[in-house]
Amino acid sequence: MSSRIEILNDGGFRSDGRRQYELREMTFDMAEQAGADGSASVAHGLTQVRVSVFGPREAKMRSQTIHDRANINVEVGIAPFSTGDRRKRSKGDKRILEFASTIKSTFEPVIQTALYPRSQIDIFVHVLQQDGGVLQACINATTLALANAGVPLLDFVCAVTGGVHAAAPMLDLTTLEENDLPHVTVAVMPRTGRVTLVSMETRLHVDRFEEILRLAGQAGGVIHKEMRAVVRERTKGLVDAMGAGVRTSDFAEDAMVADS
Amino acid sequence: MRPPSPSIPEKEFLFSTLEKSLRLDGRGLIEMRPLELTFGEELGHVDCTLGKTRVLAQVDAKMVRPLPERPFEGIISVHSEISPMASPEYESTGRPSDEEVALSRMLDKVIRRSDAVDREALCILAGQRVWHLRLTIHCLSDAGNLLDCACMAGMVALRHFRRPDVEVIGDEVTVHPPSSRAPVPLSLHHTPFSLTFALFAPSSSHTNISSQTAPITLLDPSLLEQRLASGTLSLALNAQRELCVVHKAGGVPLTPEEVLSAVNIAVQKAKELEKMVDARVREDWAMKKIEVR
Amino acid sequence: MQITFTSFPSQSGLRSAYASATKHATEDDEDAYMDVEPFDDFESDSSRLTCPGETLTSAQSFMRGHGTYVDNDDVISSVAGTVERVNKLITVRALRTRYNPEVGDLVIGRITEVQPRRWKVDANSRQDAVLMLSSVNLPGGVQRRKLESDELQMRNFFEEGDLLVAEVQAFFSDGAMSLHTRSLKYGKLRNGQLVTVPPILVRRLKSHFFSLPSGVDLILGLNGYIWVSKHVKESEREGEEGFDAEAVYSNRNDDIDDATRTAIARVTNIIRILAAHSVPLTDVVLLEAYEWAVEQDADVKGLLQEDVSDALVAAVTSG
Amino acid sequence: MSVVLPGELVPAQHVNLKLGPGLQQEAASQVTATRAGILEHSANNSRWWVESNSRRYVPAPQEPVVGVITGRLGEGWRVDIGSAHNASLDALAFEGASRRNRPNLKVGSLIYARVSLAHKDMEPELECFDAQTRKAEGFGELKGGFLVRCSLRMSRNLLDPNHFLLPLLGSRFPLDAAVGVNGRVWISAKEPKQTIAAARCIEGADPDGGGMDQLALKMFLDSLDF
Repeated sequence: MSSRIEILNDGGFRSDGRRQYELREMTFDMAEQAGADGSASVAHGLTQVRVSVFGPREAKMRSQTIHDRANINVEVGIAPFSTGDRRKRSKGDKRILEFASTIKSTFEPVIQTALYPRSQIDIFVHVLQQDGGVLQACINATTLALANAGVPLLDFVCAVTGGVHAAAPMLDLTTLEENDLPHVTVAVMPRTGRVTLVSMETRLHVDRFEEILRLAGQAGGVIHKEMRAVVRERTKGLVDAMGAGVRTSDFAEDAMVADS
Repeated sequence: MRPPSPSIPEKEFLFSTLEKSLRLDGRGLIEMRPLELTFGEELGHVDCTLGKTRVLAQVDAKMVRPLPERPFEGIISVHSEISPMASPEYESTGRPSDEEVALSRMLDKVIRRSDAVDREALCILAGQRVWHLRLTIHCLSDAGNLLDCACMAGMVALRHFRRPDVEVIGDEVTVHPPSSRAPVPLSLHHTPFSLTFALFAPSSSHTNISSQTAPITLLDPSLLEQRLASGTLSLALNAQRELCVVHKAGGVPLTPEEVLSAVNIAVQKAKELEKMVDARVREDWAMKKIEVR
Repeated sequence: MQITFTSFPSQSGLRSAYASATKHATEDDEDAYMDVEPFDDFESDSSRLTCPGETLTSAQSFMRGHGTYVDNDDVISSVAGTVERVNKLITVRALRTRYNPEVGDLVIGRITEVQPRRWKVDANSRQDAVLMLSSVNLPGGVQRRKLESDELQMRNFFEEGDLLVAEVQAFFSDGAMSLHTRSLKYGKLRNGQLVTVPPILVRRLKSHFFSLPSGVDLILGLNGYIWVSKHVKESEREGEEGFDAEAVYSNRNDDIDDATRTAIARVTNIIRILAAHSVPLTDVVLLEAYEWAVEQDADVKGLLQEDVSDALVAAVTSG
Repeated sequence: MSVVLPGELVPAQHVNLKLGPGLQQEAASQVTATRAGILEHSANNSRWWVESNSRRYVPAPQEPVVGVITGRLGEGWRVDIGSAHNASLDALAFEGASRRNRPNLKVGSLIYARVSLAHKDMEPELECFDAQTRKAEGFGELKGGFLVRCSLRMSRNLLDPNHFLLPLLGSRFPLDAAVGVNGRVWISAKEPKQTIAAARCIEGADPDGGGMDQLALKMFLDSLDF
């Protein structure tokens, strides 16, 4: 059915009016969620994901502790109403388990786990709406939630999806496009420009793959700028609010003592 | 009781040898362990060994009613399970282990999502009768890189398998036993091979993963290499230079060039594997004298 | 080649203050946030902000502290927060993080587990703290010898869910903290309620115990746990000699009259409001806020309304 | 040479009969095999045992083993020696160890130790010195080198002074080795290549692996580059 819709028309527009390299609107929301140590909501177009981070904290199960670093636990929930066909996925669904394990192994080397021996960091991912690029949204939201929780990270991890339509590469696919096109999700660490995650499940020629990989790497940089701006804005907001409260001489003195 | 993680001397020795581009079993960095395929009595039964890693794959087909939403397509199902017999690493607990999830998802992607088998060719009578192929993967022993071995076994089993010939006259389906008409091979679009690279962070500081120098990449990791690696890159591709699966989650970050160079190595390996698998399957078919006429 | 984005109208009106819905960004954009100014004018700008992965300075001339790591001779930030420098040491302080304990800190915690000769205490840190049986005051005074019977009745002193105030005594090799309550100021908490705030809002003060008028006592735990309770008169506190185990480890609240209950609720709400606006909590600020609230004669519940709480914050911060 | 299977009666008789691994006395003078293997006995027929090969180590007192530290256990460590249960190693069971001065072992360290207690109902215990003389006698932490895992038979062979392998390797390059009868051999040579060659030779000569004899192994060793 979807093949009836033109993916990329002669004028160079996609089905939702975007150009080939145009990303959808991104919304990064770092407002606090009561109870969580850090949380973030991310939307790429109509795809929407919320992530809460708890920890580092005492491990719930002692058998899960690792003597020299923190254990990372990722749980993914996909809301039944997130797709067109309302379907409840069980917790043991292999696809969801793989998804969680992908997020876990992506962040394991990025979080400085060695600073927190025997602790646990819980990452709860909730997919609220799906319209393509779910993995990309989950990775970006997890990065922001971890930054929000003050968990030390080596770098941001910024993910984006790329696809190819008849030799024409495009970025940030919707579900409609994902169903029809081979697509790759790439996550980059912007400081070094290296890719930490590459995930592809559809058939694609090696030469096309190369093109997309490079393109997605660049797009990751663009997303990074946006994410960084949001983190900075939030940090600045908190610093300003705290600065406003500092006026009693008594406190200032104490703050100096504490800082030195 | 799970065996403990490798000791410090093992870890340090492995890292020091890798810096010198040596491997403990004498292989080159991008050399695979010898692959051996042993075919069973029946068609579609293969025992695949990669060094000491061993996987048994078996295919059978039966006639079923197609799924209502796909009346013109046959059904393919893949069953895989890592039992504790493969290695003391695996325990039989309720929830599937990470390895098990990774394996069954990889098999699903390599065999089903990549469209390896022509499903429409499995249709006998539209909406009425189709072939249901069942591929069962038994992991007998894990000495490292079980993933590639299992995918290889599964694909070879599908290549080796032949289904009985059928004849459709009107609404009547006649199945010819192998004794009267030679069974027909499955129609495969392509044969993807899974190739896994283990990645090791360069230099002695293994905590610092974002260093500038290139990481050490090696193909077909052994058990020890796999356990000590800081990340893996799994590719599945066919001899026609088409990638079907790329899976790299975390681990050492790579530059796009490093990813592509691994892909290029894999392209070469896939071509060699294709040649070898093709020859072995034909050889076995010839030996079994399947053709009746 | 340009990578651009957005095609839907932004709905930022619906989103919270920190949401961003940027309309357009291209690769050629001036990088407005790329303030990689030389480190020299760093002193002038005392609150430089940074994000994970940002290079701060060269590792050859500076030392890395908390919140940073070194890669290829660069000191790089690993958290989002403010950069601080003490001589050659560079640290980045994250604005939202779990409590980072130091010896001598006053904390409030909740018992999570009773183990042989020790309690596990949740104190909002990266691991549960440990309170050894030998680190608490036991009935019979300081000189009294440990008895095996104490081990058997540990739940008579503290059991799961009990709140307590304690001091950080030392650290174990794995970084877990050990607490002690060997002072009459410390011990089990009764007659009040707990408020939690981000730990960064509680700074080290001369004293973390203080009383507000209208009979409310406050204990500001450095781990962000704050105890608001009924005032206990100086004379009624258990003296050194008359250590009354029954009273110290009692699980029953005293009688609390309605006026005091209201006062406790009011203080609690004030703390919640100030924390939501990231106002650092000190005795001065709290006292001022409390007086303002009483002056306005706002009812306890009404404080939480947005206009009232904004006015409260404005009154307290404008000075 | 006679092969016995589990359940077979063994003609072992002596006034002072001592039964080794794989044999069990059922009735007064009936000895049966519990393991498949080759029945062996001492020259004077007093000691009998079944020579077999397996990979699972069952601890027996006084045997040297190579273990991996898996965790702390009170005043000592928990050690994996490949047996059904982890062994324990006391911090004081080292040469020159005292309450103040204890060896610095980390999780993952390798040790060469002797089984001091092996009882079917108790955790095995290890010691890294001779309990009488309190001297190390070669036991202690193994630093550097590499750990080779082999069958139990192979490790027993390596301990046999008449076996060809270690002298053969020693004639080619200097080599340190610590052989544990639990199927673990620690080797250390100057060059990583030599260590790899030694590891591959042990695997090649293992009756449960390559199964090469002296001649084949010599050729194999010559084909390696070290």
